Amino acid sequence: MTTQQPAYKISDYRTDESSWWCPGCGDFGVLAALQKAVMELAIAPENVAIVAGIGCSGKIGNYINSYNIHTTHGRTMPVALGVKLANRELTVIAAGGDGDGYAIGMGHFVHALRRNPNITYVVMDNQIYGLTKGQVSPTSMEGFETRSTPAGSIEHPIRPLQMAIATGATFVAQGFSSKQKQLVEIFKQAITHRGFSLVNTISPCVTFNKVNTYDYFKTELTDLETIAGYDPTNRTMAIETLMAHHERVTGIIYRKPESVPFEDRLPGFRADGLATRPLELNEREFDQIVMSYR
Amino acid sequence: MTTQQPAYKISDYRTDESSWWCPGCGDFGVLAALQKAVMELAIAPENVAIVAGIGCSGKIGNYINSYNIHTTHGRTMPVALGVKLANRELTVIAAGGDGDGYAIGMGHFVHALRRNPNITYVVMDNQIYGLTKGQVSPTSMEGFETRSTPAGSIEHPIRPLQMAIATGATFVAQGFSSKQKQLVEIFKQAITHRGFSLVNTISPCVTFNKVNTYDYFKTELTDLETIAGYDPTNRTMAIETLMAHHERVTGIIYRKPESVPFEDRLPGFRADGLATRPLELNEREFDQIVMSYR
Amino acid sequence: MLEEIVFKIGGEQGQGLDSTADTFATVINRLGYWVYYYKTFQSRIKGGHTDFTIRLGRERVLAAVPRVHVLAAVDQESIDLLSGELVENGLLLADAHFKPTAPSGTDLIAFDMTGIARELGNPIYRGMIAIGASAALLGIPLDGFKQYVAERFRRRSEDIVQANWSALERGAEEAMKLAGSRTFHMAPPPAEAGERILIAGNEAMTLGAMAAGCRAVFAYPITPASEVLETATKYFPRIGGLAVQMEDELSALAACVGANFAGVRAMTATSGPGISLMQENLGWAGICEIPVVVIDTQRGGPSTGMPTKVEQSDLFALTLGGHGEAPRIVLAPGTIDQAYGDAALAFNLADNYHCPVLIASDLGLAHWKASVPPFKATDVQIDRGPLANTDELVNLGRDVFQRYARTPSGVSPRSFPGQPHGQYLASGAEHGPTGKVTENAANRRYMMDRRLSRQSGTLMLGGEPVAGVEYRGDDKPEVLLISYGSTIGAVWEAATLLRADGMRVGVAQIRVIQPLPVRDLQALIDGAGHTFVIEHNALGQLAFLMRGHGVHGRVGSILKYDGTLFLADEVAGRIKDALLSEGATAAG
Amino acid sequence: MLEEIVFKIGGEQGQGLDSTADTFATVINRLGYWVYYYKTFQSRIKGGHTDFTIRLGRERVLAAVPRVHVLAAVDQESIDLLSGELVENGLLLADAHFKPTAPSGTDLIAFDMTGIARELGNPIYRGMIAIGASAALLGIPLDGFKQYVAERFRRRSEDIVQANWSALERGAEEAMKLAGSRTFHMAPPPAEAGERILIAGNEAMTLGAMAAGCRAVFAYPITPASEVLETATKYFPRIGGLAVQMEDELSALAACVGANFAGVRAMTATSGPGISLMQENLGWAGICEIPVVVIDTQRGGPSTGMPTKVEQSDLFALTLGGHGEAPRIVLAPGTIDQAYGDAALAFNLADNYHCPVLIASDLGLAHWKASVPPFKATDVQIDRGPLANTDELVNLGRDVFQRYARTPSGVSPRSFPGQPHGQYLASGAEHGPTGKVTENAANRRYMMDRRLSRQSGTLMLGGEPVAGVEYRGDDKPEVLLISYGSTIGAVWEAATLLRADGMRVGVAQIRVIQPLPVRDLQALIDGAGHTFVIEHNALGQLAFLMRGHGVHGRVGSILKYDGTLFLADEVAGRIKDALLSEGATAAG
Ligand SMILES: Cc1ncc(C[n+]2csc(CCOP(=O)(O)OP(=O)(O)O)c2C)c(N)n1
Ligand SMILES: Cc1ncc(C[n+]2csc(CCOP(=O)(O)OP(=O)(O)O)c2C)c(N)n1
Ligand code: SF4
Ligand code: SF4
Ligand SMILES: [Mg+2]
Ligand SMILES: [Mg+2]
Repeated sequence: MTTQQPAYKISDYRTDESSWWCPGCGDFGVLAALQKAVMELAIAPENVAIVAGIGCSGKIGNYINSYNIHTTHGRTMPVALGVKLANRELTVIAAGGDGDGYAIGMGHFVHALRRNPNITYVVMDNQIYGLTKGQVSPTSMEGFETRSTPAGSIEHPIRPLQMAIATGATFVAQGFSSKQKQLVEIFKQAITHRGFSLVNTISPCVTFNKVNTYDYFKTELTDLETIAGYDPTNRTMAIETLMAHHERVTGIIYRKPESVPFEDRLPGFRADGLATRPLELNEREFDQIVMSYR
Repeated sequence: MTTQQPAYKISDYRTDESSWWCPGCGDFGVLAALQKAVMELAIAPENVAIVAGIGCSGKIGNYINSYNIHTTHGRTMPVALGVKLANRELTVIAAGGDGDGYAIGMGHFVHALRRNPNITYVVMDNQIYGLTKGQVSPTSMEGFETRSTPAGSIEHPIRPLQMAIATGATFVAQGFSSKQKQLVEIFKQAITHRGFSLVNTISPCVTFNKVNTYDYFKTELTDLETIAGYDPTNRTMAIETLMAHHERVTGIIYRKPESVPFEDRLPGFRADGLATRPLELNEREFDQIVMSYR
Repeated sequence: MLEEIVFKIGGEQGQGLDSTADTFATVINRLGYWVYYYKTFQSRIKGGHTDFTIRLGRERVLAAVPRVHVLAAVDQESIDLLSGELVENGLLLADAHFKPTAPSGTDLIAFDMTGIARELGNPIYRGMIAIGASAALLGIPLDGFKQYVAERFRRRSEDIVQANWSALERGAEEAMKLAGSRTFHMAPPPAEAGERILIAGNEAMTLGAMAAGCRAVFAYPITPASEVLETATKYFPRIGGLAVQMEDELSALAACVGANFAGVRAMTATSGPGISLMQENLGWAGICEIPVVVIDTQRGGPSTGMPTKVEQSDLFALTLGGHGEAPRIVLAPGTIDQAYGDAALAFNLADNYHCPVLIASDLGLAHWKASVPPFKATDVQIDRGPLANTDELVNLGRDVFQRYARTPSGVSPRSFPGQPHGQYLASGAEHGPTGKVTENAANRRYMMDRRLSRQSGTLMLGGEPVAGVEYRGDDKPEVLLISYGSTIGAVWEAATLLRADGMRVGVAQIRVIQPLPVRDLQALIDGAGHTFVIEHNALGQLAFLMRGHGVHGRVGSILKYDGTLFLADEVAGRIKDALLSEGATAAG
Repeated sequence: MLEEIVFKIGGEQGQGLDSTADTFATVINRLGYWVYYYKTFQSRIKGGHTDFTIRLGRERVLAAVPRVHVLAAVDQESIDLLSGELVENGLLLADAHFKPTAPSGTDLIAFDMTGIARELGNPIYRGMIAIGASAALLGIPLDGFKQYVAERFRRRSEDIVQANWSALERGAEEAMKLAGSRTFHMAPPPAEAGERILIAGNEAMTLGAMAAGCRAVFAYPITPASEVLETATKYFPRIGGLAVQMEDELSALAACVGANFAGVRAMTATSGPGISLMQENLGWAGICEIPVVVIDTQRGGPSTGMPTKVEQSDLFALTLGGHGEAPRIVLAPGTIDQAYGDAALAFNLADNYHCPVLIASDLGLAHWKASVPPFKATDVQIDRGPLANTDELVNLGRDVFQRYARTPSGVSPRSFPGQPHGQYLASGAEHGPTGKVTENAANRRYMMDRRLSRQSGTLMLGGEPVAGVEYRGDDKPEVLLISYGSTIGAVWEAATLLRADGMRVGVAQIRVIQPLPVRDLQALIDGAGHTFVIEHNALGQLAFLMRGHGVHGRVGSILKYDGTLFLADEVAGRIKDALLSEGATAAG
């Protein structure tokens, strides 16, 4: 709660947890970039709250020295909202898988976008269900063969980035787990953005997804910085670019500079953290309310 | 299941249920148009399955002489999918409110869009929670004062039409409850469309929504037929038009002619209704499968 | 001079009857009578029958009764449905305008209210005319009504005040003319009456939560719980709090848990369908040891069921509904003042036991209004339970804080985000003392025992036990009646009726459903001749839970699950029948 | 010559141990031994300890045991964790490559498997070398393994077959060299052995459903239930059916109900978190009287809990978890053949009782494999229950069909979309005979009684009762053991152990959890000296339900909830302890 500005070390954000992930898992890169981003922003570990989903990805909280809450499958968004509204002085980061966020959590995701609280949402997208050992996910490509689609997936993959923008998102970005420098920068911008930030992070599952591999993405992805004249504040350009590249881009795709976070719009909500205020009521005010029932 | 083509009367689709809706409720117009559409398409009442949500709107099934299933709040989409896959010869129509579909039901809605089963989804949109007596809904306008937002809503309303198109919808339309002729036509096209059809239907709540009234919409809505050169098969044009008109249009907004419904893409799924086939197994086939576990 | 009287008004939904009934009830309460005010309604907005009953007495009244003195009927259906409830010589008041016909055995007082209202300049005055007439027929002076009207409308215009006064007077005159000596005479209000408010359970619980320091409500609308969210949206912003309508019940509870994790007392309110949807997250809060308060306003189930009818059929879901085994505390207030108190108590228990505390409310408690002395903020003590001390945390240093440390009580201090070195992982997966996930068998045994110990034995708060059952009645009763929730009012009255028949009767109100006060209940049952559990459900849920927890003895069930309310006479009658058929001697 | 032997292999997850163990188990089963094959694993994909145990006998074996004859360890951790399970003279087989050190009291057989594999051209042969060595140490001839290898690889190349044969032989040779006379000698398989399959419960249930005419599975992946969906995706398309992975469990059940409404037998499979999420829709199916089948593969709860550990803690959620009161039938298979049969039975019951039928499976039953005689489609009779006749409907004419007609059984014929004049409304709101929504009190009473009658008394199918409890054991037992699910295997064995101690013992396996076979249970308890309920949970859920339903008597609970499996010796030991501490004379 105190706003010191010490120079934190990366180790300040680490725990001594042993590996929950397979060697080479894309999630390691997401973790590293996130730790680097909060360090470079000099956010004290105790002021970071990670709200993680269920899945391999959801184990990210095990590795980060911060306040961590590991939710039920798909419910990161409302939990993060509760944390943020309880204490707006915290940096609240939700993180989870593509199944967690876009399958069971889809409804909450859309409503979070709509509300626009100052939360960063990191989707660790491996286009597969990792923890349950390789079933189809909402971002799996058509025709993708998995344990639950042995004849290939017949569903159109979700287009989370376009969908987010269409729904009114104020910050939409995509990173790649092995493109560390860009990813750190994206996280920093997402965290400092005043409103809801979606960072879809391509994070290959080396065990169950033998199609969408590191190599696959090395050729597939276009860095938005390489597109001349790309303007992330232009909504139409953002949508058209996503359509043209089938969402295979990295960088900050869209950002609405005039975004006002949900908590700023709540009637009567104050600038300090609700959690830090005393619980006692103004007795006279309470009496007045009670007596209105006479 | 027999494909007779008798001339049905509108009364064939009516029940003797007394009124569950307030006089003047927009839902009456939706009901009338829907009955007219199935009549004009000469679909026998027994081949219509209405899957209704919970809300004033969800009571539509009480009025229609057809097979009706009144689900739990927000779950029309998966129930309709189950019905359709069980018997693809049925005309399956899901219907419910803006709260039912876009709040609690949002996740299922997105996934239905993505799967694209041959189902027509009628959202009776009154921008309010009717049955629970007037709380804010996901389509309520910013600043709208309701029982649960006495200081005015602070959330951005959902944009279901843009969202649907961004998510990959193959048929998106919007009608107005008091524009019967157009609405009947929309329903007919939606029902005959081979794939998932979203028909958002503006259906004023005369009791709790004193802002978005019939009069309000009479001036607000633009008929797409009046837009010269509007091409509903052009996705970009559809999105741009929706953006330009803040989604206040009526007519068929987008349609993908080459849509293939989900059920046609299921491996091994046959052209006749699964429900009508005998349950007995080919014994030899079964033995083979069993013995593969030796 | 009557000590107690019942007034009822019936008609079609959406016709403004509610505001007429509200006015009547408000004035009666202000006059100093004790009021119990309830209604029936249907799951549609306009059309369909509705009726409002105002029972008023010189002593506290807490239940529905079928003995109506004056029935004001706005349509013929109300007469047909309700006139059977009239007492002998009961009066049926109707607008001659709709040509009412009254069944034999009722006394019709009909005059042209609509005509008079038009004379006064607006058909809207019909309601006030009916109030004037009803007051006259019940023998209650008009002064209180006039004063209220004046207070309410003076700011608008003196003319409106005058017109309303005329309406009251004209109504009274016409009624008296027709009724003559057939009117009732209510005794004046008790002299010592202090000020009282007239409030429903939903509002009382929201105020109780507020007084207890609850600052956030996340909820999804549902009958009959919506008023909790709606009341919170009115008052919470004034005190720096917030109330947010979420997209569903899953998210509503999830947000509450998030807020509590971060240190803010937060709650949600729902009804059966929402409780079903919350089962997973309730277990999650339980294993994470995060406090949270949930109000369940029970209604007719299952599924959509009968959403506007009373039922108490969520006890199983509340106590045992989730997969796996996680702690939950379940409270059961039965009256408005208990509702206020239990809402506050729930937060204190949650913060001391670090688990979900559920309030088993019901439609009757939530919606019906009753007179109560005004709530005081000072009646509520805030007890936040074990919290980590910021200075100690800092001294401890990094990687040492054990959120789930072994303690004798099984509850250990929690830290809040923002406290340096208080960082930990709250996980729905099994974990060790620091929150790290582990599948170690010994740890598992300890953690399960630790958590589940919260729901056995007697709840303690500030070193004092929390009463799980409240007993009222005779020593060594021949008949012991066990009940809970809003049903308790009818049961208390039934006890009085049975006593009038010469029986020794006791009533045990269950205040804590989980942990069930097994020992106290057993002692009461052992000390009684016959025991009956009275509840609004089909499976005898409380009786089942009692047996499950090992309570034994001769315990019968009196059940009702048809959507209609338990009435005292009915309860008394069914108990007498049960005793007779058991071959027992029902005294008297 | 041993009648029974246990082989175990342990190492790190994701290293291919599973395929080595699978090969071993498959061959053993094909040889004609009865196999019980189980594993432990962790909720992560790579890394973390895993082990596989193959118990094989000349008679049927159905439980885990801690008496390992040969332990093949692939890392030091496995030795440390598992060598305690070795029998006297047990052999520890390890790759000399990782320089294993074995604790005292174990006999280490270590040779350089990796080196030999390299010699044979590929480190992958290590697995086959271990198999050859293990077979030799257990005294099982290599012929069966060779034949299997030939079948499996011949199509690829004769060289691979030869290399694998060499691996087997080299492994056996090296092991024999080191072990000398210390090897075990398993007796040959029983001569009369027919063909058997080796299959896990999830697969068996999917096949049972298929044989019963189930043609649609809608599910959401979750450990340990995912294999039901995965098996269905493999086979259902072949028979014109379908299997769809849904977006969550709410939609999975909703789609199943939709399909059943439209006339197709459909089911879903999930674990605890999914069961919690399905509570609302279960009540909905119940009030709509729509059949549906749900498999709950229980695992360590609550919330995420211990997803890879055995537990039986969802009984409350399965029987009583939803708000309001709606019918549910709950079956509890305990063995693979029961799993197959109960899956089929579930559909017949659902179609005859028109309500959800839940199968209380568990991780042990779902994942562990056992030898069973091959399932036959003809073992399953399809009974679709009361259906409306299309011709009669047409004769009836419009607006007459009563989907919820009063019938003596309380179940009435249902129509399917497409049947002319069969139209009706299936609603989660209370409704009358035609399905129209009504709040009429008398109708409500009837409908509640009608629906809830489904979960009392004895289930009947085709005029025959469905056994709710199966008793095996002695007449007038001194000790009655009650259990269910996969725990039953250990309990059966415990009974044998106790009998060996001279006790008269009976075992009652509960096959139907709801409606609980109250009368049969009471008779068994009344006829026994002491009764114990053995279950994998902390609250004694079955015992609680028994008491709740009025079963009484001297009933103790033997509980385990630390994620480890009940073993027969342990159960027998705890029962003896309990008897002693009760002061009873444990005979023998
Ligand atoms: C309610 C519920 N349903 C299902 C599961 C099982 N489950 C655990 S993780 C997971 C999905 C994993 O996929 P994703 O979210 O993409 O995460 P990843 O493992 O790929 O990082 C599922 C279905 C669960 N834990 N809870
Ligand atoms: C799980 C659940 N939560 C809440 C409710 C209460 N409820 C009934 S209808 C409704 C929403 C009504 O709004 P909408 O869907 O827009 O329908 P409308 O009445 O406006 O047609 C709600 C919240 C419920 N029935 N079930
Ligand atoms: S299974 Fe895939 S997502 Fe999970 S830890 Fe391994 S590589 Fe990562
Ligand atoms: S409340 Fe509104 S939506 Fe509901 S029936 Fe009345 S007008 Fe229609
Ligand atoms: Mg994933
Ligand atoms: Mg609405």
